[in-house]
Amino acid sequence: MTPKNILKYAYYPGCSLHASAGEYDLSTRELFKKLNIGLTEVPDWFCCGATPAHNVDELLSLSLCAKNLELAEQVDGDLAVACAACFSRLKTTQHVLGENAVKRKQVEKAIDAPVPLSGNVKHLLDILARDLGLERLEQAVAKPLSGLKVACYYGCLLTRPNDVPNLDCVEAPTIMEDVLKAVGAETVAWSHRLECCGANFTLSRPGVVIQLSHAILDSAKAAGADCIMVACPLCHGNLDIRQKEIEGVYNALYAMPVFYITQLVGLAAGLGADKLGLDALIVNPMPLLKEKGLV
Amino acid sequence: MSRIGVFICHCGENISRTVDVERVAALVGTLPGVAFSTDYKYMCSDPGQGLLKKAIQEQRLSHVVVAACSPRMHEKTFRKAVESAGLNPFLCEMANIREHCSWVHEDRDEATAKAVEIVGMMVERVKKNRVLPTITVPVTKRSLVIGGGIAGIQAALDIADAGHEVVLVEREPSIGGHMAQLSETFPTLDCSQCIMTPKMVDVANHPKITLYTYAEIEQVEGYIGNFQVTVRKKARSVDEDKCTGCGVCMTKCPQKKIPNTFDRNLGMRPAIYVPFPQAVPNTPVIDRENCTKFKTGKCGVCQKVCGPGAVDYEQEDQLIVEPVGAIVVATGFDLYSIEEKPKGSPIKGYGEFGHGKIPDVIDGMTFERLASASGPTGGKILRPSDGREPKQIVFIQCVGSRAREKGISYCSKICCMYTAKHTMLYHHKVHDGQAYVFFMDARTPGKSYDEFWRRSIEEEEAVYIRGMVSRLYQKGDKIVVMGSDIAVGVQVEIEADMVVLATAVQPQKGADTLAQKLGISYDKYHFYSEAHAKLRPVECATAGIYLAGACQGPKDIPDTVSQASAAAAKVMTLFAKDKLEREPIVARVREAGCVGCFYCQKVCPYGAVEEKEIRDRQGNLVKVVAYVNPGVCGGCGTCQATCPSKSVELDGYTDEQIVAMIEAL
Amino acid sequence: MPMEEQMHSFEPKIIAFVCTWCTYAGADLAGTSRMQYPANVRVLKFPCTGRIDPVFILKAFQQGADGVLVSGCHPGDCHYIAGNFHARRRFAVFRKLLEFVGVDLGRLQFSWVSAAEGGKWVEMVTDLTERVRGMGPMRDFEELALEEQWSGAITTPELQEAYDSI
Amino acid sequence: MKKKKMLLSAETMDISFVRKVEALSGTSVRRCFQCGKCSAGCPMATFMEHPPNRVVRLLQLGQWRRILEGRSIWYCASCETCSTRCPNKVHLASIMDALRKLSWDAEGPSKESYVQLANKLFLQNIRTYGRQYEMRLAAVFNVKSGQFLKDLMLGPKLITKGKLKVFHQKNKNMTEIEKIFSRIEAMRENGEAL
Repeated sequence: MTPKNILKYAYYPGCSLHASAGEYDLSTRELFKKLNIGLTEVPDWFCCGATPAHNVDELLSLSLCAKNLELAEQVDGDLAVACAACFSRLKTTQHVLGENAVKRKQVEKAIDAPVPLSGNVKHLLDILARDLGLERLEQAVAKPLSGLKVACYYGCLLTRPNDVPNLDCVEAPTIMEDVLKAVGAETVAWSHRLECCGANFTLSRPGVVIQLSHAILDSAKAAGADCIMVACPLCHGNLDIRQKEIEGVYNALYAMPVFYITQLVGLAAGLGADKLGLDALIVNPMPLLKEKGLV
Repeated sequence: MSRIGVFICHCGENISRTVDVERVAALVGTLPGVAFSTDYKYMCSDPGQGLLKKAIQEQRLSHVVVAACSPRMHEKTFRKAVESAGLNPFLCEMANIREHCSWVHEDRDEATAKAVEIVGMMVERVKKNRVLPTITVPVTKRSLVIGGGIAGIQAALDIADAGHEVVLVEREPSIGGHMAQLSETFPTLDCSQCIMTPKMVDVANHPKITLYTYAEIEQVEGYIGNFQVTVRKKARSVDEDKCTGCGVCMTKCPQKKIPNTFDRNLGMRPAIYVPFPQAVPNTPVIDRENCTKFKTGKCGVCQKVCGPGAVDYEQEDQLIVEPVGAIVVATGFDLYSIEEKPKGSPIKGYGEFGHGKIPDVIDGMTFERLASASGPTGGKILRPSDGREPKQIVFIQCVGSRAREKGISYCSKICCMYTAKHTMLYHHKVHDGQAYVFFMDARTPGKSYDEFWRRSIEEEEAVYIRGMVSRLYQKGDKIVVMGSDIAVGVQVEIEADMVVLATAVQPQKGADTLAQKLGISYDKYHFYSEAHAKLRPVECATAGIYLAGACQGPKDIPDTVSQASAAAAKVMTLFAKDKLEREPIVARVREAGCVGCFYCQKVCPYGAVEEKEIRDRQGNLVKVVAYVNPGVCGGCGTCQATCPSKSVELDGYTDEQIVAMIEAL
Repeated sequence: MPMEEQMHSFEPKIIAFVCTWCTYAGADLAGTSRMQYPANVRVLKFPCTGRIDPVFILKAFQQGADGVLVSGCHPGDCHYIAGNFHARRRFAVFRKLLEFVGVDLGRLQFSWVSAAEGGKWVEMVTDLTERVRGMGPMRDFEELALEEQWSGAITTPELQEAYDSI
Repeated sequence: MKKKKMLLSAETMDISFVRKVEALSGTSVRRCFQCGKCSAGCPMATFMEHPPNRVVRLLQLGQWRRILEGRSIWYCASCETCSTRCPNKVHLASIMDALRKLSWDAEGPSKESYVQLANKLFLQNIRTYGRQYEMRLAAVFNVKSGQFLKDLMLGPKLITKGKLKVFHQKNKNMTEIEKIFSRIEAMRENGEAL
């Protein structure tokens, strides 16, 4: 048993964090180090299958996730997940296999092992807001993000559907805002925090992404946000990487930096830009951070 | 000379804040006829009423005006106080200086001036008020119930159980009504006969219930508490006292090919018959139109085989007069048919559905008979045309109902639920069959109703298609149903083996004639009108007549039974008193002036105006004048405004009183 | 006094004939809701608009009313089943007659005000008062008023005899 | 879109297909009462020829060909808004998953090739490498879909930002992933799974 005040997790970064979202991985590791939270990467983890797998082959999707859950058993502690998509898939797998005995049998046959359904799968947000707690988070703040107006973007997969991730209220979550307020930032109330960004259509139908992400950027800007905060590499890709393209299509100017949650919390905890991978962001956040006196 | 007392109320500060009450009292005190005028903080309080009573006695007041709130608030209070001080209550009037004055004006002078005028008007009015005696009428504590369906049965049993005599009149040879025809009932799928027949037997055995079946209402006279009802008991040709109900006559009757209307003409019955085996009473009737004996004079088999000698070909209609104090109308409903209607009829048929000529297009009630274990097919769903089991069955909702073009704009209320039930019954009986339902809306607002409907879809696999059917036509032995699914937005075509139409609920045939006999009102569809849609839903505007069941509007069984019990409770309330008291605001005819034009009779909504003969001492008819029956008069005064010779007056609102008020301006 | 000023300072007399069940109750509601309206109106309560004899309207004009309001239940809502329908037909004819005689119909208002329509009552009374104020005093019946004295009662032996002889 | 008339009968309403969808998705199709809330909130509805509620409606009537021939199911973003807000607990996102799976089984009658291609490549990558390598995925997609210049401007920038890794390794335990794939294939062949 882990002593109550020492937190220790198995870590499932997911494919994106090892590629396009390297800064999310980096900032997560650095932040957890700073907060004295243990993080051990699950050895030889596989891709969770993400949206494409469950889209066309649910059994494969469930099997891949089940395999990862089994691999995670080797490491002590609950499973910490950074990517919202991976989090959603792992949680869904636990939920579906817990409810459907037929599917569970099929999956167990596919991975040739029992599926560990009791292990806790936790998103970073949950760890920061609840396991560590807002009070301890507040205590860890070295440089409060005062004056920074943030639009917290949840996207689809963090909270939906009902009864599955159970991270927060599906229609009116506050967990991101709670965390950000604890580190001194200001959060804006805005309309599109739960709308879809277009997700994995970024590869096959980028036009869709441009249309949907445009609505999100527009809403954030109208609400007076300085920047957007996300907890999902796919959302980040669509809002950050494609932002310039969206500006071009819609003849608009956002210059709206899109941060990962760990980057903003890390900044408040006193981590330097290099340890947060801020240079990896496509929309340059430096002018904003300088203006607010945060770097 | 009148000695009027005027009492001005402050109503705390509600009146005195804007109206100078002392000034009003002083000014009004100078009016001719006013003997006493004062103001008081709260006239309606105990001391206030005490002040009023004391003044009446000490000042020997002849009339009273209380200037305070609206008469709708406290008129009763003050009239009662006046009565207890020995004055006739109708010599007291209220002047409304609160709702109509102090509360709606801010300027104190203006409001005070207005208050003086309002009180002045009432002073002039009250001078013309007359002593009105309370009207009392005796109550005959017997009740008539018209209609022996579930509504009539429930009302009759409730009233009879309360100890009052009931006369139950049913047009058909047996009581039971439509409910006896049903197979199973929603939302619990109870067998209808199982819950119905015990009640029918209770009626037959109840010592307080006189049952007339095969009988109709001939005439209704009188008014609340005192009706005289003439019942025509049609000739049954079978002596009810002698008949043992053995049924030999029916088995021996050689004429057996008469379509059985109880089974919606699906089965056959003999000329001497009971409509169904559980009939109450179990006494057969000879259908004289179809009986060989009556048609040709030859046969007489039933008489020969009848052991007790009950068959009586000579029997005649009987007229029986029953005195009753209250009437419950429970004549129920009939079903709309899609057949071609006569030209000019406000209701039209469905040519697009074949005008009822496609044999396997049936209505919901026919389906009930098919599904009923005691029905013509023993509970099997079979096509009327060839007796095959339909594998594709289509139900169509809102046939007639909600179809303005066909002349009916109302919702029939029960069809959504019974169609859901039909799909279930079908699915239980034809396992490899598929039921489709074309519908506009599913209206299921009742306890456990929506769950029932959803069950028919989710568990009993009925396919509901939102969208109406354009046309039906026969193609070989199939019926082609041309519809559309508006959720998909494309046309739908189904080749059905059988089509069941949820046809509209209509009032019983002859509902209008009966209404005219009873003097009750009805709407354009001939549903009977309640006195108030919300607050008096079981009473007719005509006092002493109550409504139960679908004769008032489409209703399902739970609602019908509730209303029947409510109507029974209303009857019991009436019977709780020996005499009826009513407000004496009734019209009176000045016979000397009446010229007998009877315009008043035409406009009277209550049928209170009767004809009265005036004869001289030798008994010669002088003239016929109008007479307003005070027991029936509702007190609207329309007759008075209509009377060309000013010969009828509404007590309490006479021309004198009103003109006095106008002149006081 | 200039004409315009005279018009303005003129306070018209409005008589309202209303039924007990709907409009009287509606006027009560205006009171309980503390709505405000001009103090020019005097309300006469009838059981039903069916009771309102057109003669009363003439009588009111004769007695110096400058405007008359007749109001009852909405069609179909009559407490006495159909009294308001009779009233409606009667007044439709009566309006024609008044028009023929030459009375400005702007002085006469028929309407339906239900027990729930306190606001409508206020609107109705205010509009009519202001309209009649603009029209000036009613003078058409002043002469008639001197001639016609019958109060509706059979007060003289001659009248009594006349009636008895019918 | 063709508005072909629906001829409904026990034969044309393919209920066995609906049963497969229900088994795969674990949700009831019949339960839907066509309130339209799914379509009201769907971010992708404007891209679909059959909005979500109509997909379910067609399914209720066994008209699956109409669904699979269209692009609607491939334009579902799996955002789960419909499932979350359905008043009657119909898990429409799962129904969409099931429909896509059955569409593949039926050799993908839909003309929507890009989304299907992307999905195929994604799964191939997993089978070959165990993890997803976006650079490779995007490059192969562009080649296979014939859009050589698509997102060309993004590439170099992403590489310099370290967002696309040009080199990658396979997982050490690759045999296990292959086993999972082949076991599932075997189960399907034996009829043990859909």
